Amino acid sequence: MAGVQVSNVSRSFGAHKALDDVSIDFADGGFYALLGPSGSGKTTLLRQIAGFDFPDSGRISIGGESVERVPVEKRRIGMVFQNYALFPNMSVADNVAFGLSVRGENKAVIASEVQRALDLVQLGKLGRRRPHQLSGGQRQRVALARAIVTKPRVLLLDEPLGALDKALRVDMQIELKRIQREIGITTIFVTHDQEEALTMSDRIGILRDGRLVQEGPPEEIYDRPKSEFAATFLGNANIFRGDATGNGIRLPDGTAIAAKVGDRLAGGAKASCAVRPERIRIATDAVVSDAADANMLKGKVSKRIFAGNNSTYFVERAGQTLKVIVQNTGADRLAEGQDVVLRWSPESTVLIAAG
Amino acid sequence: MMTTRILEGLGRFYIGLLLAFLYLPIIIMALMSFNVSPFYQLPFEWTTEWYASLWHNDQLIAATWNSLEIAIVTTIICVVLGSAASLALYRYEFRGKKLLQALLFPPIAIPWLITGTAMLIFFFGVGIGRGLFAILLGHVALALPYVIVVVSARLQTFAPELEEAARSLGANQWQVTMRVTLPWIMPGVIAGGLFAFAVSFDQFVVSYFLATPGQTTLPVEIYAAIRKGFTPEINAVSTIIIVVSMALMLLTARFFKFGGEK
Amino acid sequence: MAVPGATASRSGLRSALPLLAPAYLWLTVAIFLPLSAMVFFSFMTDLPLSGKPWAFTLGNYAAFFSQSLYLTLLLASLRLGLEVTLWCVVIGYPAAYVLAKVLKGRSREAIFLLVILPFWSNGLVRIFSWAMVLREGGILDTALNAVLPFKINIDLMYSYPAVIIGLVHSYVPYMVLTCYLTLQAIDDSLIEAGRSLGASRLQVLKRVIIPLSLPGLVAGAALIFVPVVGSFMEPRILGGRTGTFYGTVIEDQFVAVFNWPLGAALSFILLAVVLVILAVAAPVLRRAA
Amino acid sequence: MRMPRLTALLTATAVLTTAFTLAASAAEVHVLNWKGYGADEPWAVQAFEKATGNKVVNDFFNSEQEMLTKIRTNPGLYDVVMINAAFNDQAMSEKLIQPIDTSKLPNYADISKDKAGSPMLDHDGKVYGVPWVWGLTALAINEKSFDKPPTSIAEMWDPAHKGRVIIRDDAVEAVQFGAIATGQNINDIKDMDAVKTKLTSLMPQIKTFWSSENDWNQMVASNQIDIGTYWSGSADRAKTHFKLPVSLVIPKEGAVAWLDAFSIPAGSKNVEGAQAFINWMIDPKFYVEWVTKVGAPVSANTKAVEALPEDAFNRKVMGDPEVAKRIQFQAPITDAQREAYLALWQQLKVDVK
Repeated sequence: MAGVQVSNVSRSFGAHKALDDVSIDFADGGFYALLGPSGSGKTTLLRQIAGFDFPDSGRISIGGESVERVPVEKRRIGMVFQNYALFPNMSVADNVAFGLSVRGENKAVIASEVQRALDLVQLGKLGRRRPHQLSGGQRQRVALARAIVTKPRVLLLDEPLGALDKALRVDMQIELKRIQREIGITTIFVTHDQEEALTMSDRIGILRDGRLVQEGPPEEIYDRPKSEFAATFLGNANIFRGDATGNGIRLPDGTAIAAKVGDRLAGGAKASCAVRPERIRIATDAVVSDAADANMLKGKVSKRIFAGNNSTYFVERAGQTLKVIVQNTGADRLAEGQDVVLRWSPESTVLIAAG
Repeated sequence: MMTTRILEGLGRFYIGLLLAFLYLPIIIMALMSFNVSPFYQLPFEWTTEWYASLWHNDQLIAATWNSLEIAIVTTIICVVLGSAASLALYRYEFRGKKLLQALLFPPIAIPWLITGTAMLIFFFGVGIGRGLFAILLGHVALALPYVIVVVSARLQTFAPELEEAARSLGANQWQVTMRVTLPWIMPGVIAGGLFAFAVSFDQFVVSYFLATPGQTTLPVEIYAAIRKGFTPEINAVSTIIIVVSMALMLLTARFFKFGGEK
Repeated sequence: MAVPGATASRSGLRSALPLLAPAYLWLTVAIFLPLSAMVFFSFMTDLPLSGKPWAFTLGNYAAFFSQSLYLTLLLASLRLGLEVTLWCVVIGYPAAYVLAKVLKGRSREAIFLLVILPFWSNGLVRIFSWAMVLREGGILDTALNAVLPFKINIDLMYSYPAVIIGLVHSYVPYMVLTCYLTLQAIDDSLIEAGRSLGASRLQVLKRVIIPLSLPGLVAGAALIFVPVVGSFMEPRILGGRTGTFYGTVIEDQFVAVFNWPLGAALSFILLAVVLVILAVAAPVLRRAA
Repeated sequence: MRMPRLTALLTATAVLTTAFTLAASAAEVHVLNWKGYGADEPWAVQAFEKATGNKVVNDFFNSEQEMLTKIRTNPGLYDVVMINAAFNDQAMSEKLIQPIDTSKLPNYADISKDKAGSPMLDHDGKVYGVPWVWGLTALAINEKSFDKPPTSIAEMWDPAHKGRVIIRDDAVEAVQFGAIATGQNINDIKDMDAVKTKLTSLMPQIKTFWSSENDWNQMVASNQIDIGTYWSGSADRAKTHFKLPVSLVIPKEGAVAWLDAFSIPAGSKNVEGAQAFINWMIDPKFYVEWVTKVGAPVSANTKAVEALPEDAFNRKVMGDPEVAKRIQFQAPITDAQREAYLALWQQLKVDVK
């Protein structure tokens, strides 16, 4: 086991900067998600760590050992591929045995290690099958067993659950997390699914256009996004843009919005505020029910989407559509076209400098 | 990534060598068609005399036309018979179908020397004799399996629901075939036709055993010329064939992806 | 294969017959009957056509087994087939690998087309062009002596190597084509998976890529081996005094000596050998399909 | 498929069908001969066509065996075939050729009597072959490789010429050549083992086998051979017409002589044309032109030879009684002999491997 340090790594393909000065520290035994839209560089970063590709500049170390020029087969990593990449010409057991066998381990050791790995992923009885005789979830487990049987220093997962349907995906998320805890391996996994990243990882790194936008525990990124992009990419957010007033902003129509205590920006600069939809309360009158909800706007409901346990209201206000999510408490629902008042607390408002 | 780049460079270099190996003799043959010496002696002296005399070589010209005509007729017959057979093999289930499919392989797999001599014996024995008609019989038989295989492969990508949908809209079997199925398999049919043309136009061995003097094809005529004393006229005609066939290939490759798909 | 309308098997044949009959009738007349006729003729003393009396005999087969000549030539042809196939593998497989796995994008398509293109030129013409390159005082000789400071004699024409070179040149595109198709179908992530599990490039090649592309290799080998064993035109043009092979002897029986029954027997023996070889290759090929 | 293309294809099909039916038209003379051997000279063909209105269609063979197979398998196709007199008997007994009415050939009277009366060509008082030319299978040398011409056949076995010797790919000729080299009568070989041993030791010397004049000439042109068996007429042609450094050597051990004659195949559809063509071929005018323009063997027509200049090779050397003593004319060989020769020859070729 070992941690992974990526320092100032850049990589270009022709004129395209796939990675631009990325630094990130993956602590030993942690579960990291690399999140970003396609083309953000997350897969490129994973491949740099794996060793399929070398950085133009910067350093990568695994367990304190500098590896940026070490070819993949010498890095002692385990990797699970998006389409599993099981060798179709080998049985399940031979697939899992491959890594040990190319290292020249003796046969008895290989057999017992392979059985242990297959037991761990609960496929102990399917060793003789061929990959094409397995279901998607089973293949996923074989790929995982194959990746960990060599006792790699770090486990890399490239959108490992992307090919599974939703129910199976949730099962596999739990399973993956269980196995990772059991062997305590540093795990880095690439995904474009924010929910998956939030539920599974200890820390998340968000990438965009080859740059690391923000990195930290899921809660911190969700609650305190440092950019409009981080705010909107991880979860939903209403963004207000205006001029900074110190601890808040002033919208073009003069409305002031107060931000969380401690968020400060010099007055006059362009800035924006992000508010999560579930933090906003919606009402038909202007009665102040809670002094803490100091931020208030008026608008008109343009649409309502009912989703069982909650409803999403789309509220038109000064040319902007705001989203509000309301838990289903059994109270009266608002009709489309109704004038409403939105209120929320400055504590729920994150002040973001214009990027 | 150093090793990858080195390997890639080596790979390109290797492909370059292979291309040199493949094209060197062809280029030299073409060059020699412009050389004066009838014994291919160097130094090189430019002439177009061999191309000029080609014009007056009635035998070679007649053989070229024979080759073209046989290739065209072979293509037409193969495309029609082959598409019909492929459709039948696709549409219907019956006993012995596996056998019929297996029977397509002997013409492809058996060396032409054997098929050619067998045809010679049989055609001679039953009175069909030799000559252009026998050559046509042989060429169609050699090319037909290719067409069936290629068209069948295309049919595999065809969704039978399309035929059912057309039937539900009131089309009869014939209309379904002509307006739904055929347009879909057209790329396969064209690819199969190209194959048939190439098999026939290039066919030497079978033609060689079935040709008679005066009823020969170009490859047979070229072989005779090579064995009985050739002149750079053969280079000239070979150069023309190579240039034309390669140009045709490039053209078709532009229009259809290789293999006839898409 | 889907069966629209789920027709009963009998009526299926009845509907299929009009579509199938012309093609299979043609194949019967031009392939299957001739092959049977060949077997029949191989048991005759003389052609019934030449007016001479004829009878059934095993003599033509006896000739094969009693004279070491034919067996020697058959073995020589099999060896030629083997050597040409091996060279095609050695030369063609790496090329297919580079095309499928190293080169990317448009350049790959263009180069692939270039490799396959000679294939569409006449085989006879290609063999003929080698005669011009190989002989002493020919292009290779002249070119090398012009470049090199010392005098060397490159005279490969009319030799066994010349036959090999000509045949490899003619058939190597088959190998590139079949191997390219199977290699291209191998997902790159399989190679990466192998590497990530600690296998070197060579180990991945040996344990993943070659096993997966085996059907292409075998198909290419069969496509090359079978016609080479029966080749006669190439050894005749390039082989000189070493150009006598099983195929040339069969050609002689039909074209020069006019001993068709013996020719038929020799052809049939070759056919049997080829069928045995194809039967051995069949399981691997079926796995590919 | 768009309409115009379809129409074009259909038209092509129709054109082809008519092409099949229009096979041979009238007044064609189909001639089967060696390539580059007089009968296909463009000037001769043109003159003949102009004079008689017949159109000449040439086809060629690579060996006497192939020539026989061609007439066997194409009955009715050929009108004139050039047959080495030694093979005439076989062609006649297989009923491949028909008797010739020599009264229709005005030039026949000038054929030298020993040739015209040859038992090889006449059977039961009928003429099956019209003697045309005769010549030798002797040695020819690449002048660049010799300071002075060799005199003995043993030169072929000289290690100095290893890999630079050429002989014809023909069983009968090879065996008869072996007979001369071992001092035997070519038509009555007593010691076949000696011939086999002699030829076996020759094989490593050999560069390749030739089957057409062009093979020989190319090998000399590219300086790949020193010496080999060659036909006298061809050597003459190589020197006169192609300006190659070739000269003929009649070794002291002797040489094989052959007589080439024209015959008319049994099923000929244009016997008259065939007669006219044969007469044209044995005419002195054609012969002289052939010798001067191209080079040729010795005519069987005495008047034709007399029409040559005094010092012409075909008159001076070939007519030399000294030479006449050394040469042996090929006689017909039996099927058994032919098969024995063929087996020996094939074995020799296989043993090279």
